[in-house]
Amino acid sequence: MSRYTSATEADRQEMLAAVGVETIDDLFADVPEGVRLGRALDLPPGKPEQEVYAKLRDLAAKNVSAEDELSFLGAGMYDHYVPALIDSILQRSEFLTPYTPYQPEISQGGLQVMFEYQTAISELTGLPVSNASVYEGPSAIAAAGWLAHTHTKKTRFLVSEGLHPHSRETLETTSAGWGTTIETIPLANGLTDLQDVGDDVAAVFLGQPNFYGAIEDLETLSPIARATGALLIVQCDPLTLGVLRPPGDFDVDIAVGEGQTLGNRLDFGGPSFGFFAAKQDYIRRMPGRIAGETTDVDGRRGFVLTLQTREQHIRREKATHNICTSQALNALAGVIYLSWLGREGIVELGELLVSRTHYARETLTALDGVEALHDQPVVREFALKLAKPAAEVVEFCAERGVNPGHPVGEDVLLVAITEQRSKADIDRLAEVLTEALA
Amino acid sequence: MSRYTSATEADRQEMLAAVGVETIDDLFADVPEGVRLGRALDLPPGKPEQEVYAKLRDLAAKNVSAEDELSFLGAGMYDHYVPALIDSILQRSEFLTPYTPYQPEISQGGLQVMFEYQTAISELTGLPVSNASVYEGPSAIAAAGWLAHTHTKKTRFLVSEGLHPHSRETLETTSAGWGTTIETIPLANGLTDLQDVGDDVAAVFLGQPNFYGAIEDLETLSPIARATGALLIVQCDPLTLGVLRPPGDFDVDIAVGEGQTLGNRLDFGGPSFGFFAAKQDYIRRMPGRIAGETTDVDGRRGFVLTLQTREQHIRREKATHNICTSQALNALAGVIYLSWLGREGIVELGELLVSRTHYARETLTALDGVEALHDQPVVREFALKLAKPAAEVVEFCAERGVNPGHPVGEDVLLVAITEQRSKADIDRLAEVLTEALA
Amino acid sequence: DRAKTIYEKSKPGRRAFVAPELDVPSHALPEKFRRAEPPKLPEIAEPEIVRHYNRLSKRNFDLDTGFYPLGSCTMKHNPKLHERVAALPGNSRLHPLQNPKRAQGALQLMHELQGALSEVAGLPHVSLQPSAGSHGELAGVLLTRAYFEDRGDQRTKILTPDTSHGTNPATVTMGGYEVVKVGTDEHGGVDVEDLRAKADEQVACLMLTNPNTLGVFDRNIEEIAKIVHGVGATLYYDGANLNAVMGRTRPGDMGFDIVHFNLHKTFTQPHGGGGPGAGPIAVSDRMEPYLTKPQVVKRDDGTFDLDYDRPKSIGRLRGFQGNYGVFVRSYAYILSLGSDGLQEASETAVLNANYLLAKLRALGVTEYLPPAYDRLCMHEFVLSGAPMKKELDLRTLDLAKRLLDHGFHPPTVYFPLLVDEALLIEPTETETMETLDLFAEALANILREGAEDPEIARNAPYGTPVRRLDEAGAAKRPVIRQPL
Amino acid sequence: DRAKTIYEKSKPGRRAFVAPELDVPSHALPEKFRRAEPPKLPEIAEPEIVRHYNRLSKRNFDLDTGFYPLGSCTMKHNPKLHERVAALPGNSRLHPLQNPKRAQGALQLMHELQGALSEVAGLPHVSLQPSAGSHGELAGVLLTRAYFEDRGDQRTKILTPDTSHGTNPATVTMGGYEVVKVGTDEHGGVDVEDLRAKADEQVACLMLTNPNTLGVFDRNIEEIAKIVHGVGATLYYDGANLNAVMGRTRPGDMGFDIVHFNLHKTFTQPHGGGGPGAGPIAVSDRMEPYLTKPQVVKRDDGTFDLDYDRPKSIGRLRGFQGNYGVFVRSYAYILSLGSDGLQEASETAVLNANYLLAKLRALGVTEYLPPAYDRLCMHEFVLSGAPMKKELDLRTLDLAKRLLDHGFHPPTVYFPLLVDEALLIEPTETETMETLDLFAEALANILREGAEDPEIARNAPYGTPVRRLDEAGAAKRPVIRQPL
Repeated sequence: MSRYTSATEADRQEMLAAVGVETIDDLFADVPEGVRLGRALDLPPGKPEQEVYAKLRDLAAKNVSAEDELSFLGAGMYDHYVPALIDSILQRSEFLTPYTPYQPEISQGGLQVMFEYQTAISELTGLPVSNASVYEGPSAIAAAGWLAHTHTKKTRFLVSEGLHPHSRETLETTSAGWGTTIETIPLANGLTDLQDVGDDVAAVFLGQPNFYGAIEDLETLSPIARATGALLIVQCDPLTLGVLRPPGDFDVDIAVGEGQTLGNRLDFGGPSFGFFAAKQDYIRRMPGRIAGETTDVDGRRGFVLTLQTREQHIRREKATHNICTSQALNALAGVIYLSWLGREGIVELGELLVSRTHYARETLTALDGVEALHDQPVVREFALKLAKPAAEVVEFCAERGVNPGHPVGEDVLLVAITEQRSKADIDRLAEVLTEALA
Repeated sequence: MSRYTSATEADRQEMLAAVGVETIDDLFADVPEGVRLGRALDLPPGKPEQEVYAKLRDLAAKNVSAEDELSFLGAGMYDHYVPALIDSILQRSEFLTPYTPYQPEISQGGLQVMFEYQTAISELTGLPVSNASVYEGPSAIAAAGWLAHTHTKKTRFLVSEGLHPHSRETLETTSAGWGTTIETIPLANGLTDLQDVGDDVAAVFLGQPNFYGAIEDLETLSPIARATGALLIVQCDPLTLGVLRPPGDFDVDIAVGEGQTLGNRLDFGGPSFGFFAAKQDYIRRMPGRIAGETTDVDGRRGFVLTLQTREQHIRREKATHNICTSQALNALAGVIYLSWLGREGIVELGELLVSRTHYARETLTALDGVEALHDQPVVREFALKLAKPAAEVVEFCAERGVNPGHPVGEDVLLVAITEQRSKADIDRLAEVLTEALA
Repeated sequence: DRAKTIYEKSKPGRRAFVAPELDVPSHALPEKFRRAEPPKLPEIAEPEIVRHYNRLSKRNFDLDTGFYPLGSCTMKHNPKLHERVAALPGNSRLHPLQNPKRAQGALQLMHELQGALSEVAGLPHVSLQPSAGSHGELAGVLLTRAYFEDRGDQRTKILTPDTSHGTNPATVTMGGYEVVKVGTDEHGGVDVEDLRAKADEQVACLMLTNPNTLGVFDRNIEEIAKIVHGVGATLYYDGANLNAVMGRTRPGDMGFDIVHFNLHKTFTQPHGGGGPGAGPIAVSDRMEPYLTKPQVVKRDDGTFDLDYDRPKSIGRLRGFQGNYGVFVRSYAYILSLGSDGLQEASETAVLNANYLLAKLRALGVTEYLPPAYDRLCMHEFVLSGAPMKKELDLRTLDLAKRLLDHGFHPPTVYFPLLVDEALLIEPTETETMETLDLFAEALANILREGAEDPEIARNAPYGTPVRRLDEAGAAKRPVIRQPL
Repeated sequence: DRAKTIYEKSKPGRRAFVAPELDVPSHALPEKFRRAEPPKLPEIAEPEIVRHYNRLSKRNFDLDTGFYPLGSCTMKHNPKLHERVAALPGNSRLHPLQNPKRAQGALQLMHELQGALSEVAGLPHVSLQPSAGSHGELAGVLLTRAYFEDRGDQRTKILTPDTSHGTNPATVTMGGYEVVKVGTDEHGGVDVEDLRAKADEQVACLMLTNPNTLGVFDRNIEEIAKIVHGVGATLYYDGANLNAVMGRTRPGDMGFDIVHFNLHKTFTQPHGGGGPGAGPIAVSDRMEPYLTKPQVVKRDDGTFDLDYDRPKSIGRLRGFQGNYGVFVRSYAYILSLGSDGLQEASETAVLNANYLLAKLRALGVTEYLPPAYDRLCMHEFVLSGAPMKKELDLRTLDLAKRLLDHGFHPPTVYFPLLVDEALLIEPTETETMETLDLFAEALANILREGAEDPEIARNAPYGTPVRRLDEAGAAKRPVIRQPL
């Protein structure tokens, strides 16, 4: 199945001769007898391209995507419209196929994109420094926790019940060897009920909006969280920051979050990117890649990977983090998306989401058997309490081509509204939910 | 709906001031009052990108494509597999968005592609010269007719009954003002029954394989066609030329045809490309663009549009043809496809088609109510005579997810086999046809 | 390495293609039909095919990289959405002979596109079949022929202005008519007196572009129409310049009987390096019976169909129903822009052209390159390089080649023919003021440089993948394929 | 113009986005939550966004343009089919929280990919969750921790060879362990005696790459495994170099307990300029209970599901189920190549590396750049630029920069750390002999040129979009965002 390799039998013979060996086997002489496989891999034979395509198309057809049903799923990833120019730019091989820009002279495109991206994230979050992205949202929370722990040398994490459960779980998993503990701050009517914070707290973690859609009152929470030197870490959705006051307004130390909403596909959960922005103080403690502006020997503007002494390939066990990739291509989608939306667009889109989401909440909570889990202002998502088991309601609706949202526990349903869900779509959801709850 | 224009209101004012007028209306002062529209165009208001996408996606979903049913449609366009690398290269803006390469210094990519394309067509057809492509297949026949008419100054066209009806009709339409006549050469057991050719015949037109799938005996036909100085024009399918003897083997003057089979999508019939290859004698009579090799002032190899004195922008009413476009992008798909298939692949693919097509014909003609229209060797398509009306049979099968082919007249069905139709698919067709004819 | 062809990168035994399994009994064609030697196609694996064409692509200038003010070509932005919708399998894998019942989406799209084009043209009937502008012209001439033949009226001549695209006279010849040239007046419009003199009962048609290739809107259009219709002839509108007037005036309202559209210009199909395009036509009631077949129609039950029952039709001009993939893109464009947007596009196109001309005046460029007609232009304008040639000993070609070094695609050069050393500039509406400013400054710089040392421009370009090429040699001893 | 940022091309009022209509009553957020000033995102229309990023792209070198022999990065061809299948709406618009019943295709794909990876690794259990190699490493260390904690066995140290990727020790730290370095023997393998000395009951794990970053297969692997298992520790396989051995030997057969795959290396996910990738892990039976959750499983009724019922699991390392888009591409690759193809890929990768090394010897390059270990290599090899530095006063960095002018991406430089002036070269199997020859000749030419005039290379590159950049200055006064 040599379509991707060029070596013909004649090439092989010529190359083996140049190497000075007889057979391919000779090249593997160092592999001890005892660990040689000695048989073919137990995998099917290779297939022609058309058959691989057909197989994967048939598999894809077994999925019910947002193209196939009216979906109100969210809870961390959202079916926002991805403009076509993103595909077109991301598919350019010059962005798609290079490695990390180790040779800046021939990587100015990618490096400038990182710089533009960092600028956008910094501008959106209101925090002065951003890295060039990390894996995704929840692991960004864990990375922020590591920073807080190594910076403060303290060992308690306080995590709001409103933080996305995936973030909470990822922090738990990742911190297993840190000697830290995690405690939950409960919600009251949808909002984090933070009381005083002990001296030994490394960080307080909040979601904004939180998992149940409520907008947290950061103005009140921030001074409490930061009173004893704990870092305030806020997970937020960058797409909401056209209408929501940014973390930087509230003395937040680190803002992280999932970047999928910025022009990235759903892709069943990945790849996307996580963003990581912080106060200036933490610039040399940040994980991941960072691009910086500089000049070349002729004085021309250029960009390089910078502050690399934080990184594992130089600092090894003393690195700020073990991460060595950014999600460069996904971050590129993000910065294209933000340019496409633009300064006015991100506000217009945010306002549309706010209006439709409130309309949806009003419409749905007016139904019998539905009540709001909380009455806080929301941006794009809200939580309902249903009179019937949420899982059953979802199944009932799914049979009718409507995916009403993400069930949480027994009777809670998270409903997400994007600009692709019109009033008519929301009304249709109300109709199906009415039937489901009858 | 200014997403594609940049002029803001401020820009407009600044620009109008620079021009020295007050309003946009002033720029249209030359349009006489009597012919001004004076109202908005009666079209819907512009839509956001997501809505345009949704509308066109919904329309596309109303079509039953070769992705949705098991299709044996052919009769001029064929559902061959288009390898993914073609999409990827064609979507590069450097190929997608330029105009005709008027400035060769910055168009070497496109020009070299034309040169490579011409080489491939010439090699496939066995004829020494090829242009850079024309619109599509049937109009290429008309262009060949025009060449024959202007070259021979004769006025009779003899057209085989086996020429694709679209080509025949296009020749009729196009030649309305030439003072030429068209006569039909009948088929006998599927093959063109050409007897002697009069002195006043400008050209003889054949299809190879012909419309009913039969391979014509060009060895016999060619001397008869050419005996009195008429040009022999053969419409052929380039994809079959890995296994079929090429037109150049038979003293054919002009070979033309539809290029869709070479890596172009079906696209409901277009765009695709027509190819046009001929003997050396006709090089200065060919229609369309031609690329040629040359050198630059530093002696470097380069390519240019050449023999432009044939063309309408220089010769005006004395041009060889009025055509001023090639189908450059579609021809690029063609040459990539041929490189992907390669020297061995085009033979392997052709042999696979021959074997599957004969298997299909044997399998289907064994059914009750089905007989072969002719028993000539075939490559990829064959004609059946059905015991029931073909249109009814098609409808019966379509309801079962099988499109059995293209009905011709009352009871003939043209069945096309591509490499995407496996033995199992052919057996399924036999099953459904059995039911349909029971 | 860079100019090696794909054939020169071939090596026996390499391949990208993996054939599907032979799952039926092997069957060989009779020897007499079998090709003896495989065609010498390249032998090369996928990675090297990709690199080859990728590298070739980098030797092309393109619209997505920079300004492309090729006059009369309307190089406007190609929205990326259009590629997405054209690629939907329901479009891209739809067979053209699919039963219309099972191609309702495609036919509806075509029908709605016909409606929109009809409204833009101000003419009630549309055929989408022609494959390009030249093909649309041919359709128009053949319609005219069919119209007169149907009336038993033998006509022999077609009038074309001396400013016309070369395609017009070439089409006339292919349609079996004699070309009669009409002169241009001092304002750049049709010489009405010349037209009056030549319009007789032998004339079948006048083919006109308005605004014409000088970028000038013919103020006498009503009079022209009257003269042409007065002798019973048809008036044909070459839609190459339609981008100037959408929503402002319509060919039908000006009196035209037949219009062709260049969907790849006005309605932004990417040009693909010289194709594909599409050249639909719109016609008046009297021409309708002769339109090509099949026509896309809406039946009384609301379904869409292909109508072959058109006894007076000129027939078909190509296979199947036309360049559907182009229709999808152009229809997406019309949906995106809508009524206001199309008008705004034309207005901005005209504004941009006038602004660029004003800028060139302000920078003194027009001293050496004066406008051929000193008036407001429409969406494009013509400069004459005659003074530049005389005073700086620089030809328009030199200027164009030097522009390449500035990163711009040059305007159309040496057309229209009746302007000496012509430079035809069409900026389109999708360019920014800043780009127009930079382009104007580049022209000014080249002139400044030329005044000091004309040799620089005469030997330009320098920074391109190749430098000036021997075009005469190429035509004299044509090498149009590679020997394999 | 070229280095302008998108923000510098912004102008108030311009836009690409057209908002959907407000079809519900307008609702405003309470003032206290509302952002006062819109974020200063660019204001720019679609055509200029496209041009901006298109132009930026042209300032990148990429794999589809040329040779990219970055050692330890496996820059093999990225098949174009993979982009097509990843973009299918059933994949790209599938929400990660879709009920598994309605995501059967995706789960089946993941399950089948798990099976294939398991076979390649020779280890029975796979988790697809980790997002990259470094994430896979972390998973491995956390599994090791969970394993020992479950047994009540407190261990504090993890061993890493001094040739290891920097990620290994960094991961150890993040996992809460102390790093203990193990030395390298004279053949480039693990110093077994040093290992034996350091392997005690405090050691939780040895992290190893085999072949290692010197391109050398450790012949003592069986002995190493015995020593590590002898103290009860786990043996971790860093899969960065798995491309050398597919179908020839398997980590599981060598005795490894945990393996991570770099799908973006061995299984050819495009690198995207530094991401995304994916770092699945495969583990032995004893590690299985601790694997991340959810796991993709096949139920008895043949359906696929996400299994959260894993009481001993370390939990989750990220949101949702992993980088599914990467899985689609890698699975397509495995389907295309199959059993033979994967083995052929590894064999050709090793052949290409050895051929290139032989070619460099033949051209005399190794006089100045001798191989760090003089033996057959696996899929990559390390040269030392120490003699070149001494004799020609050229550093490896200079050589690398001069390669840019020859149109090649340089190999990895200054890694592995224990080789002076290291140059780590990995050609991969998808390169042609001709490319390897050209690359070898380029190195030879640079050395020849350097012998005559080392200044040329010391000031290289010349033909790149920018020349050598002030990296020190950038780090000293970091400007990492644009003030707006």
